[in-house]
Amino acid sequence: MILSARDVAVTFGRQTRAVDGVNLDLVKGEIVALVGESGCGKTTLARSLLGLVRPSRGVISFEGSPLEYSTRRLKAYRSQVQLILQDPLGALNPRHTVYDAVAEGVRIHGIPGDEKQLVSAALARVGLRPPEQFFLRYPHELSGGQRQRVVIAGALILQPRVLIADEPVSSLDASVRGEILSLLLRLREELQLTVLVVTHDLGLAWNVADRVAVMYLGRIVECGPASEVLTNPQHPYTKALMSVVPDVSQKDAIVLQGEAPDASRIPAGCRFHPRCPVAIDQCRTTMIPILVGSEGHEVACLLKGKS
Amino acid sequence: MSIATQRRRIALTRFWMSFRHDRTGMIGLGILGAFIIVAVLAPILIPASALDVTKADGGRFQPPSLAYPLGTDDSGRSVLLLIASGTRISLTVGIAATIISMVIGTTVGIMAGHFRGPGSHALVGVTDWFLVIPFLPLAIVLATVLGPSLLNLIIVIGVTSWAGTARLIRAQTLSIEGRPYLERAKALGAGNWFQMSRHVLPNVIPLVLANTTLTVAIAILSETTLSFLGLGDPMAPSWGAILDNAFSTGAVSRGAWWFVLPPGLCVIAVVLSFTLVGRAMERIVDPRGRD
Amino acid sequence: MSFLEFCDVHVEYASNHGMLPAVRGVSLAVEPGETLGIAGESGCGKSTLAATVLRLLPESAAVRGKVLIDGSDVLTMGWGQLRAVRWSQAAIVFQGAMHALNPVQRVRDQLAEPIRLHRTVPSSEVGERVRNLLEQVGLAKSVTKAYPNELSGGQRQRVMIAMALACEPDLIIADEPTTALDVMVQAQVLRVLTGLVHDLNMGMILISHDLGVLATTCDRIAVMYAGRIVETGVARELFDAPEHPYTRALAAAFPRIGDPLARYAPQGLPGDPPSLGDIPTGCAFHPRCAIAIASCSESAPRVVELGHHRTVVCNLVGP
Amino acid sequence: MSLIQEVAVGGNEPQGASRRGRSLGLTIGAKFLRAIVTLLFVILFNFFLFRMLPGDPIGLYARGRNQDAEQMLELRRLLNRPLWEQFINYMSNPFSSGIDSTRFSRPVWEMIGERVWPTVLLLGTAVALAAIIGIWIGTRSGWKPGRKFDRVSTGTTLTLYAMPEFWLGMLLLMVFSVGSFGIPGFFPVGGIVSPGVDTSTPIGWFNVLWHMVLPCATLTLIYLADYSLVMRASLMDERKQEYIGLARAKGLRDSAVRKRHAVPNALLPTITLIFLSLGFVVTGAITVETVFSWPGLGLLSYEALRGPDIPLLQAIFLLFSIAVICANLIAELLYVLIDPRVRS
Repeated sequence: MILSARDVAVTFGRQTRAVDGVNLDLVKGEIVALVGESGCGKTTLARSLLGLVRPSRGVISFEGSPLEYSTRRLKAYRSQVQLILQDPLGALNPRHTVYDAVAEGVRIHGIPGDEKQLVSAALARVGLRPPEQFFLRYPHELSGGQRQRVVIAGALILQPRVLIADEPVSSLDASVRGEILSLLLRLREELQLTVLVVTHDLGLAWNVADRVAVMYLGRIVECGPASEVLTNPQHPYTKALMSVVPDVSQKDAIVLQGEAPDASRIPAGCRFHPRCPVAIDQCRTTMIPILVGSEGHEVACLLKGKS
Repeated sequence: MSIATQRRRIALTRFWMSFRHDRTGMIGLGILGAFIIVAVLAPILIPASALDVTKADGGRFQPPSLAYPLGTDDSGRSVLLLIASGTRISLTVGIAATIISMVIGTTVGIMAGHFRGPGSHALVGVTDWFLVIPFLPLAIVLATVLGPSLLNLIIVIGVTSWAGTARLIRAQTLSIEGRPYLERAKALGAGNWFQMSRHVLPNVIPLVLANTTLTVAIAILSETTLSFLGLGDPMAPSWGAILDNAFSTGAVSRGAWWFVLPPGLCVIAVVLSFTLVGRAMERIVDPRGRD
Repeated sequence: MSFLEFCDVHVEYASNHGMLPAVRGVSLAVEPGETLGIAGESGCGKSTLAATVLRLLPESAAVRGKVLIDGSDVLTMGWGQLRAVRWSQAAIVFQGAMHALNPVQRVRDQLAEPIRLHRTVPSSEVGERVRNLLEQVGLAKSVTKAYPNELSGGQRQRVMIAMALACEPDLIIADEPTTALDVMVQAQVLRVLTGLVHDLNMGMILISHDLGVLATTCDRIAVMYAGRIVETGVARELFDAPEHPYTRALAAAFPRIGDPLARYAPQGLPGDPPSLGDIPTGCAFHPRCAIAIASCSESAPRVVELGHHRTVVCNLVGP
Repeated sequence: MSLIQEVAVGGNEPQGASRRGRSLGLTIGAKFLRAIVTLLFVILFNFFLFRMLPGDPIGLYARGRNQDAEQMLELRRLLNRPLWEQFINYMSNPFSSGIDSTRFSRPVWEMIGERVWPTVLLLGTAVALAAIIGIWIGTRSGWKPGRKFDRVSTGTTLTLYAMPEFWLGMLLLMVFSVGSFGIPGFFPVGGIVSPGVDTSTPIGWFNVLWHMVLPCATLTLIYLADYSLVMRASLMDERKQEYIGLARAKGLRDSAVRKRHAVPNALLPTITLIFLSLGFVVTGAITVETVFSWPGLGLLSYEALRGPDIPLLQAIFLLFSIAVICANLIAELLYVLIDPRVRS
């Protein structure tokens, strides 16, 4: 286990509980997909794993030792766990060249060695060859796929152990998407990287993830091996999510009513019950325990197994 | 480092290429160049005696002639030479005051935009206060209390005019703070200083520069107004002070247009050209203008 | 007769680097009551093509060819006639409902505007009609008094759909109507949209980058690449058995969950879509094509009719 | 100050996050509170500026003049009392600060009271005219930028924007009152009314109007430059918005798109900025009233300045500040009431 969240909660203001008790373990060398609608707290959870927000409850631990929030410790931590953002154009400073963008981590952490060589190597690793050709380009002169590769190179130059990728391909063209996902798979092979992919796209999870965790309103409601969760979903919410993936072979889509729920007004009992198509009276009142978030297939539902 | 200089050169060249195609901006730059040459050469070409009331050799309020192309003032000095030497003072006050204003405005703006908490709130409060308070009455009170001198004039204009810049820079900083690349820098481990100096500052600098030229225009106008009200240095008459002199010696009722018209036209030319250059720069650097 | 017909439409944008071709010769028809999907990636010209229908392109765009609505050419129409066609014969559901609604007008007034303008119903019944429209798209009456910023993304998109229906047009053009929305809300909005279009027997052009969305909602699909149509066909057939290498890549980009072939094998294309100023010669797709041969870079691809509405523009496919 | 920059800022300010969830009443209350705090700071500034500056405040007070010895003694007693006592005394009437006008030896608030109405009349008329004309010009040039009307009007307004207002006043005075370049002097040289004319009669009103033409024209020209540039920038911003495209798609005529959608939306920030610009309006009043001897607060400031009459100057500064703070408050409240985006 390389990175783990234990009973983590993140509160904004007085009421908004964006993440409300989550357990999640990342094992070395695996790719985990964290899936859910926007506003379900998946990005906030990712940010707290990076140490960018401090949980109001619970512990994040890296290689067994809990994360400390002193400036110096955080800085050291950040060379180990790196972030890849959704919109590569926004993630690159428009006034910095590719070289500057990739070298940034080296400069911040004062990594020894020839900067130029390190940058070249990082660019080559993500498939931008020959690297020298890209040094003086600006982000707006690159294509979407190239930009995302630059962002990944900037993260890899610190030789991190864990990558956290927040919707890494959702702003890219469909034809480029596969190339970036293949790159993630290749990096996992070559560098034994552990990757957490935050996404709303179940197809992506099927493409790359070993394990899937489905989040709803601040909690993980179902998690387990991707092949099991995605082919045999147990939680009604996962079933609904699966059914609306545009796919001609599906017949009956379970379209849930209403908008994404509000994290400042979490319902009692099972938090999914107001939108759940199969809810029974007990669901309104019975508390559902937090999932362990480890390797097995777990479901946070009163009715699991019966249907 | 060669890559950094190379990059800077590329950026500068690109900026100049865009600016060169902006017709009004280039006209402004041309006019400005002419005035700057006059300002630099004035003390060399104009003998001190020409500006001395006691040594003036022309008649009172003489209309333009060959010897005095723009006529004479109430004490017989050449209006042309007065204006030429006033150029230096008007430009100096305008630019010096702007530097003060920009340094305060940019620092306050970036700090107020980058940090959170009570300190930032206090900075925003002070900025808002200076924005709300009417400029000229405040400047008059300050200048009166400090006494008339060139340095005080610069300080008063600088200290009363930074708030607009601070607000602009704060807004820009806030919008940069919200961009993903700052999040990425934080995730890479960058501290406050690194974030502000490497990401925020380079992205606000072009806006600061465009804003600077616009602020110079306003500072020169402010200087003219304050000098007209008699708050300038009586020993170093700027264009505003010349107009004050013209007004208080009755040039208007005498119809001495050569004493009134030219200083005002100079103010317009300089302020307008600063405005044109500033607007052209703004068009090039304004992130909203592109894509 | 087709309700809408594009005949060899070309669109070029004026820029500092000369004219940039966005649409390069598109011919396409929409039958009355038919839903046509246009698929393609950003910059392939699909939105530009849609904007020609109501002549909504910016002044920097030059359009050639014919766009026939009910037999009359939109591109050469007088302004008066064009205004009469706009919204009453063809209406648009814009992409970003946040910016497409006037932020300082109430929903009610914005919905009533086209109804009053085209005198769809007597003015005494406009209020009634507005309430009906909102009901049709599944919104509460209270929404009439709301301002756009008080609504959620999904609600705004429903308002946009209600507005498009306001004058009972024969054709609705929906340009990426669900791009900014969440999966579940996307499903809700698509369901409302396709349901109404079907019930009211309207024609629709649905534009999307997601071939899966189009395959589930459209009758027919046209795939665009670099300003040209590369493949057309009946939706299911095209999605199940794509012929053009580009369509194949698009279809594989969104894998079927459960398909063992897609597990740990995301499919993509090398390279990037071409920029408008730099479209490859011959077949524009050849630099990224897995099966391209030397001649693809020289000769323009031919149009192959495969029967039953199926055409592919490729030199290497078909008989 | 430059209003044009303000428009540019408005677009960038991230809205919502901090405002969301706050009720309308609370928002309005917060704005009132801020206005009061701002005012308090003006008063504090006034109080301390006089007492804390290096040097002898009494010397400053009496700069360059012989003073009544008894009055000076009184003043010295006042300034020797503890600071908090002085402050309480000051707060009881911030306008007079317990010190009479040095120049006129009268309570300053009495003198100010006489001068308020001419200024209100002059500025009110000029701002109203400038707003109407400026918005019209800005609308016409901003809707079709780059056309001839736009090029000519933008050139003119930028020149007016660069012009010292008192200089324009001096020129108008020289040409139309004194008479130059063959034009007979037509308008009065200054003042608000001819000597001996009773201002309570219709003839008197006409006389006042006649005196007002030139100063009012000067101010109107200067202000309209600013207002039209703001309206132009604001309208050009609106033109790019997508809802304008939607309005066209609905089949609206160009003129209807402009009148129903673009102009009303562009007017929102413009009108607010007109209210916010009172500080800039006041600047014009001081110099232009001086040039035309218009007996308002501006001329009074000039007279106080030439003294220098510091108690009077501070009182005028306070009054102008109150006016500007109130105008700001009104502008912000208007915005909250008109623009639904701010409200929710």
